[in-house]
Amino acid sequence: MAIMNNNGIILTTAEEVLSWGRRNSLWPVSIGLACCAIEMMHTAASRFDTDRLGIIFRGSPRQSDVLIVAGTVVNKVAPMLKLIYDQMPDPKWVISMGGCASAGGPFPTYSTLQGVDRIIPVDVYVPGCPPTPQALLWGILELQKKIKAKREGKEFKEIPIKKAEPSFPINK
Amino acid sequence: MLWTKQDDIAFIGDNFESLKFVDNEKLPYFEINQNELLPFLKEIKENPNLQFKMFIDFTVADYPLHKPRFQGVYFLYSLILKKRICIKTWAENERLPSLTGLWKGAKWAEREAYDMFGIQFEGHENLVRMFMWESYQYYPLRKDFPIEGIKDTYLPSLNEKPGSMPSHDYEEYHTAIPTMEDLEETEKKRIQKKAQIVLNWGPLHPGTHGTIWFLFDLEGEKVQNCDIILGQLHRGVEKIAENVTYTQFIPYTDRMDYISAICSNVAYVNAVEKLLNVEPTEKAKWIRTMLCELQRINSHLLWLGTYALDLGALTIFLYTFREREKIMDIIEGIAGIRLNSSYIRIGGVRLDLPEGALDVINHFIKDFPTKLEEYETILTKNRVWLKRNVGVGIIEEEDVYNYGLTGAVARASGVAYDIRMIQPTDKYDEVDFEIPLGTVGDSYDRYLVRMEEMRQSLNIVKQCVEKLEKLKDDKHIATDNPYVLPTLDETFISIESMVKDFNLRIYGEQAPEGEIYLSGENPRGELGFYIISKGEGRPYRTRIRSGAFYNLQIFPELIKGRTIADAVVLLGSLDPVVGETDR
Amino acid sequence: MELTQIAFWTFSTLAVLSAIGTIFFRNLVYTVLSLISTLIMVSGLFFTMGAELVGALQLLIYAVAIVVFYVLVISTVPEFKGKAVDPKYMLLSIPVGFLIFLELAYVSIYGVWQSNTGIFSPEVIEKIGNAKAVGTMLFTKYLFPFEVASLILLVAMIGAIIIGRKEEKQEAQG
Amino acid sequence: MDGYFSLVIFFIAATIVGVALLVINRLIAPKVPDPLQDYPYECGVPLYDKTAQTTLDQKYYLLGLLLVLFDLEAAFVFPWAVVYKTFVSINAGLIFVEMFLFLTILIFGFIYAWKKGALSWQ
Amino acid sequence: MIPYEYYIALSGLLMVLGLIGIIIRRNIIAMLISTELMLNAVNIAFVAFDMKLHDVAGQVFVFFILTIAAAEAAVGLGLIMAIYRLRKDVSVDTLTELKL
Amino acid sequence: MEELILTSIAIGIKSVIFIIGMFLLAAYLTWIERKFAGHVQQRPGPLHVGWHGLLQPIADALKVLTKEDIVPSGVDKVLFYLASLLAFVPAIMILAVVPFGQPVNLFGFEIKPYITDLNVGLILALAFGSISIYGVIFAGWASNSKYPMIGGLRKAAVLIGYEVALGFAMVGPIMQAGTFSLKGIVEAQQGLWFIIPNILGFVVILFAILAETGRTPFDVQEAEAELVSGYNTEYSAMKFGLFPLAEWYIATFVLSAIAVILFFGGWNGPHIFGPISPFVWFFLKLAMMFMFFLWVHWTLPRYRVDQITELAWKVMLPLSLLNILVVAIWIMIFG
Amino acid sequence: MDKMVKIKYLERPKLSNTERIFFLDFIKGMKVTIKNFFRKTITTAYPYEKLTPPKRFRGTHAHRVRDGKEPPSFNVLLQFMEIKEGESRCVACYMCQQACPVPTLFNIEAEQLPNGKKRVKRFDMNLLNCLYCGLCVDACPVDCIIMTDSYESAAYTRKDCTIHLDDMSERGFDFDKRRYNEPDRIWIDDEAREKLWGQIKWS
Ligand code: SF4
Ligand code: SF4
Ligand code: SF4
Repeated sequence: MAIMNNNGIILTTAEEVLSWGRRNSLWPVSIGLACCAIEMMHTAASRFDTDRLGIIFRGSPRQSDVLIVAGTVVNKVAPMLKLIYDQMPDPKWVISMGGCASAGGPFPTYSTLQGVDRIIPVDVYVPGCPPTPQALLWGILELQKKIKAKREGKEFKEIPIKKAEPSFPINK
Repeated sequence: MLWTKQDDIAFIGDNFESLKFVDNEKLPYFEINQNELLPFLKEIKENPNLQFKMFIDFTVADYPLHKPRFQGVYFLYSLILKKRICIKTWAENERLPSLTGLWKGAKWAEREAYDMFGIQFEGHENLVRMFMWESYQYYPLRKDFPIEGIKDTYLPSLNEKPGSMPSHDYEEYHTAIPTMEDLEETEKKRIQKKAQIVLNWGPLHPGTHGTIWFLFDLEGEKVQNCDIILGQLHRGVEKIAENVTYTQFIPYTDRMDYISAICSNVAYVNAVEKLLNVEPTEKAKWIRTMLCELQRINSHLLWLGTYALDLGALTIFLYTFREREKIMDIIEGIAGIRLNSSYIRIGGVRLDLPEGALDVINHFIKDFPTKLEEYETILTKNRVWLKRNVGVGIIEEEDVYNYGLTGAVARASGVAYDIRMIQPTDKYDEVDFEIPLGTVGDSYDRYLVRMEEMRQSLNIVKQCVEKLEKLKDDKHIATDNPYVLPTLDETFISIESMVKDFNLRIYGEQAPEGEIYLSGENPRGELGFYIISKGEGRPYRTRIRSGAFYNLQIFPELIKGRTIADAVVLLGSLDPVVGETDR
Repeated sequence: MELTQIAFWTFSTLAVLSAIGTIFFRNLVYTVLSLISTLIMVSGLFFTMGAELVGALQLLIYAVAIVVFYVLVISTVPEFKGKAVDPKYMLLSIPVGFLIFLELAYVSIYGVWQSNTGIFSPEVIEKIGNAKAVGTMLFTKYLFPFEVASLILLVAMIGAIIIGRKEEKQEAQG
Repeated sequence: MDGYFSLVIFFIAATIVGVALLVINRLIAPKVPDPLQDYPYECGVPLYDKTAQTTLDQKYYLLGLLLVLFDLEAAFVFPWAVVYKTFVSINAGLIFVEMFLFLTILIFGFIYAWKKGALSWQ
Repeated sequence: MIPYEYYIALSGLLMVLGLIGIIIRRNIIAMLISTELMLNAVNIAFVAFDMKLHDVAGQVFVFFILTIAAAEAAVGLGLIMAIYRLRKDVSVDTLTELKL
Repeated sequence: MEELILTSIAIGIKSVIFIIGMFLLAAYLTWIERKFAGHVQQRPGPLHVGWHGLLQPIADALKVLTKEDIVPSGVDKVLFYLASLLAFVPAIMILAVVPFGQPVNLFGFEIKPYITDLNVGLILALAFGSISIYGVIFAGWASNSKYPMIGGLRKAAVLIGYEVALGFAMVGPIMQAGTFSLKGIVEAQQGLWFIIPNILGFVVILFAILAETGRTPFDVQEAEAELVSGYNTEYSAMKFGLFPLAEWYIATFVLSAIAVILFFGGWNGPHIFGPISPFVWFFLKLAMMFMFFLWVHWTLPRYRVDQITELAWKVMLPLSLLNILVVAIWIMIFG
Repeated sequence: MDKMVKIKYLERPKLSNTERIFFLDFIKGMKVTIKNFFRKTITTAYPYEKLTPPKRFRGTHAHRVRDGKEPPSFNVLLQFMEIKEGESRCVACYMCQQACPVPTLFNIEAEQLPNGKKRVKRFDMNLLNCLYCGLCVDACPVDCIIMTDSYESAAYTRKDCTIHLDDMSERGFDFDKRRYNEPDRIWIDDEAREKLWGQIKWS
């Protein structure tokens, strides 16, 4: 970040202001994967109204800041999710909503990704199955705290997807 | 009873030598040789006295020790007899004839069987993977495939270190994940580009109601050809079912059709109860009926909201969610969780109705019709709404049978197929309600039918509440049955209960050997459970016949020649839920 | 007057530059872009000459309607993109162009406008407004051409529809 | 003339503001490359067709045609509208009939287009 | 006031540029676009004469030129569409049968 | 020369003030829209960022301004950037020809609440309005992605259809006022508002504005459920920010102003607020108009794009022609 | 009882001409939206006002502590265990793990004390794998494991989503202190729900 490299007082203030802007205008991508997405929709609906906090859902990842992974990420969706994440402009954050997204949840099966943090870096985990809207809002508030504390974008990490020798014999 | 017996088809029986009838008490079925299967099915479909025209389900069961290994199971429904039939056949050389010539609805079911078991279907037009991607090597539902898959990919967490994790949580090796090339291959296999451009619509798209992946071959904005790729939410539920006890599977049924969790619960539990010969208490039945109908309203509200949202009426979405929020509040108060409530238990319900629940529901019943009126004022006669809906996606009656469409989609085309009517479970035979039928079968009819269904459901809820007010002191779960888990209070005071609880938890409900197919009327169509028990604590095979899976199948047919804008209308009016289509 | 001079020179330079762009850009989209720019500049020139109505209509009709027409056709036909300029005609074009320029200059300077001065002096225009002046002229003296214009439009519409849709009819029949 | 001068200045100012916004954005925004960052968005799946600029559609040609012709018609109507009020007091019939004729001829074309189905898309 | 000759010169220049465009471009659409340039040159000339002669007749003619330009564009592009649909190519060189 | 530079600087400053003002206004129009939408849906809208969410637009602007600016592969870079300018600049250019009141004398200075009043103001407004069509088409085309492409062409189709209807619908007021100058039109409405004979034209203009600004029932170009975000799907950060700003707010605002001027007598109204009453009236009418659009937007479902164009050509165009006839006869009778 | 199911063919409403010309369909719809505009908002401003989950709410798990309210079964099992007042009631019977559909999420360890009694040493639950189905609660024979009304459990790492013996006991103690004596009612915070529901007449 160009103006954030030096650490003068003014710049710190600028940083602070920017961080304020960012955390108060978190636009998530409206992508729902499974049951948790329903609760995510409820969070956005009148009863809990994320718009209060400046959170409005955007259709395109190019215009969003947060990826709320709401639901089970199966292996087949993993590369797509990764792509969506990559397509988002920095600075960006990831909330992993519900057990499935965070750690495979109740589906320790052949087809479920055991945690999205294997493909994209996660900032906040929200346990629950599904987390209630209040729990998700709490997660979002936690994310805001995190942004406030960190004040800078995330570092980029190369994601290693490589085939390894199977740990035990395959029976086809 | 709802099952076809020997006598019903005796008059054609002689033509097929290998036809065998097995009169199981719970699921009587016919067995026939593979080479006679197609003629037999054709005969019973076209015989005017039988007319097994409606395709219900097809699945496969794997018996590794038997030779041949796989058995195909067909379920059909006759319009004349008003009965179902179950036909089984062994797949010689892991091959079966394809039924796609007789029923188009068999197309996906066969692809699923191919995907999950690796059975080849002769005569299938495009036998590609249904749920998994193209270069996936295994057939997951085979008995020798481990539930957790083959972990052969090194895929550690990006922001967690193994040491910092609780030991039971985390493995660095993972099952195979497709690469972008794999996915590209998958999509290229599905559709041959004929027109100008192939557009991917979904899976991660706001308008596709979850993660359905459509491929549209577009000419301008017109869809010339379309295919659907499913499996973006394939979580292996059927595999899980084989590895957990009957009770433990209940929470998973919530997560299939997560919008109507209680309905799925009830459908499953009913099937299991039938298998175990458990009779739930009176009160439990009424509670179930009531919650099912509440859940149906809930589900239809979500449908209405998202449908309206897709058609641009942004505010309706929020209004329906307001009402949903109320129902969720009720369910949360009764069951403890808003969405995936897992409230139903074998033999009854988990907890008794809390104090005040009926008051709140009464309140809701009074309040809801005015809200429904509001939605109707905004939508029903709106010219834009009419323009978008009338005449779009007309489904003929013939197609309903052909594709095995059920639920509101079938009823909008004038087919009075409602499980609540033809095979009432719980208390559906004692409540008073009407089944709305459409006359044209377009999206507008589907809209009207669902709106009317909400009213009818409300009516049912009202009757249930009245009944339940009288049943205050009944037991909510039939704990005297040996298969029913005791309640907490019983466990605390009696040692027998504790032992029974202990046994059931550890060994599972050891159901008698047998099979059962029972379905419930989900908001999305017939949700059937086909359970094979081998006398163990866990089911040998659980097949889930999902309404949305079959309903979605007609989509490519309907969209042909229409624009993308119609795709949302059609998809919305078919109302699939991916959790259920993919399982 | 300083202002008009500056305006003239800017507009005309830009117009010529964009015209050059129009004929030399290989990518058709850029060609059209520079055409738009030319047209806007020409309309600016109209304004400097006090022809308000024509200037505004130049923007509305030329720079929008007609060019949008081009853009729609171009942006929907992929192969139109990136067709080359053929340099071998370059040699031919320069002398021809030069000759025509000379002829134009000759005609302009020695001929045509030796006619009478009209009644619409700047003062009159100032009073009744350019638009009204043009309107009056159009609906009195040039009434007949005005009606003919409508016929031209009609014929163009019918012709274009017939040409443009021919294929589809055949498809429908075949 | 001054009026147009202000217009030009306004145009320049607007452009400068617009460009400035884009430039500021480019300057202060973080640039963190991700491996697939510039992959075109299509719901997160690999593209079937790599390029999208391949739509040739009848209807856009016809739309453009209608736009041009009717805009021109409007162009003729505008001066008429301006002088209408003055003319009405002088010779009401003529000016009315003039336009009426003009419009009739074009409405004829319009009806032709309608009949030919140029106005409907499907 | 700018002398009208300047305008006439500009008009000539644009005319020539348009002509050059027609000659050197090998693509029908580009040629049509060059035609538009020439029509514009004419427009400028008309208005310039007007200015000189204190008349508005020239501006009236601009209207008619606009009409012609529109008609030309309509028919020209219609032809192009027809050709494109037949041949999938709109370079002049490939349309040999249209050359005499 | 010096004088020229001085005046240009003066005008420049005024322009910048207008533009910045419009920006702030547009930013707060987003707030108004969100609040309005919120309350229609029984929720409060922005609430916690600043007092009643008043700082929300600022936060959004800050954020949008500092997002990473992604240029996807395969796009035409120049066009990609140009498109967002082409959408924004013409939209704000309309502002330059719209007067917001008569010149007032404040502290001895004559302050003109408009940039310029032109004899052909209305045509220019129309022309600028239609130039923004390029922004849309190029945005869609340059993105080299399918959703933007379809969205851009859809929007183009809608704009084209309603552009013509809009033009014809404006003829009625022009006939009555006998001028293209917006100020002149307002002044001609001292007595009766032009809505009276022009009711058909007004209906057409309402629909046309809804269509041009892409609000329901005509928001096909960015129908979320179909096209993700329409022609701006590939746009990020400020490039993106300019689109909704231009289309949803500036254009809606300015076109509402024009509608008010054409049909509701602009700033005419009883002088009950002292010297500023023209402004009060104008902004009141404007606010009503804007609210009306919001209200429609948050109620109706959307048409399909072919239905929209059909509506434009088969209903709106004949209606506006009919309007001309009605007004012509009206003038003949009442003068 | 005989079936009372009836079949009903639906009428398709049509737009009349008056409605069409005067946009009555639009106006009616807009009337509804504006009516809602003037209704009170139903929003729960979450961080500032919170809904109290119902008593049955299935949130984060907790352990009841030994506090004298144990069921009889606990007293039977107590003789094998070393559990002090205020400590978790868990008797390490592993029933919760047995009942759970995802048994791997538990990590229970018990140790044998020199005096022959047992003590639970470790009781970890990884909430990220939990379905919140409540089967474990139903299975516990000593009313130890319960599910509380706490849901604010979002964390920055996976590790923090695992709950342990001590914080479970703490949570259980806290929960019981607040809500043990609450009646089994559908909701307890009627005022907060009133926003959404309006006043409800309780019978
Ligand atoms: S965590 Fe639970 S609710 Fe969320 S997606 Fe997974 S199964 Fe569904
Ligand atoms: S709630 Fe269900 S999933 Fe969670 S620990 Fe208890 S039994 Fe296991
Ligand atoms: S069931 Fe209860 S007592 Fe047994 S291990 Fe679990 S928490 Fe402890």
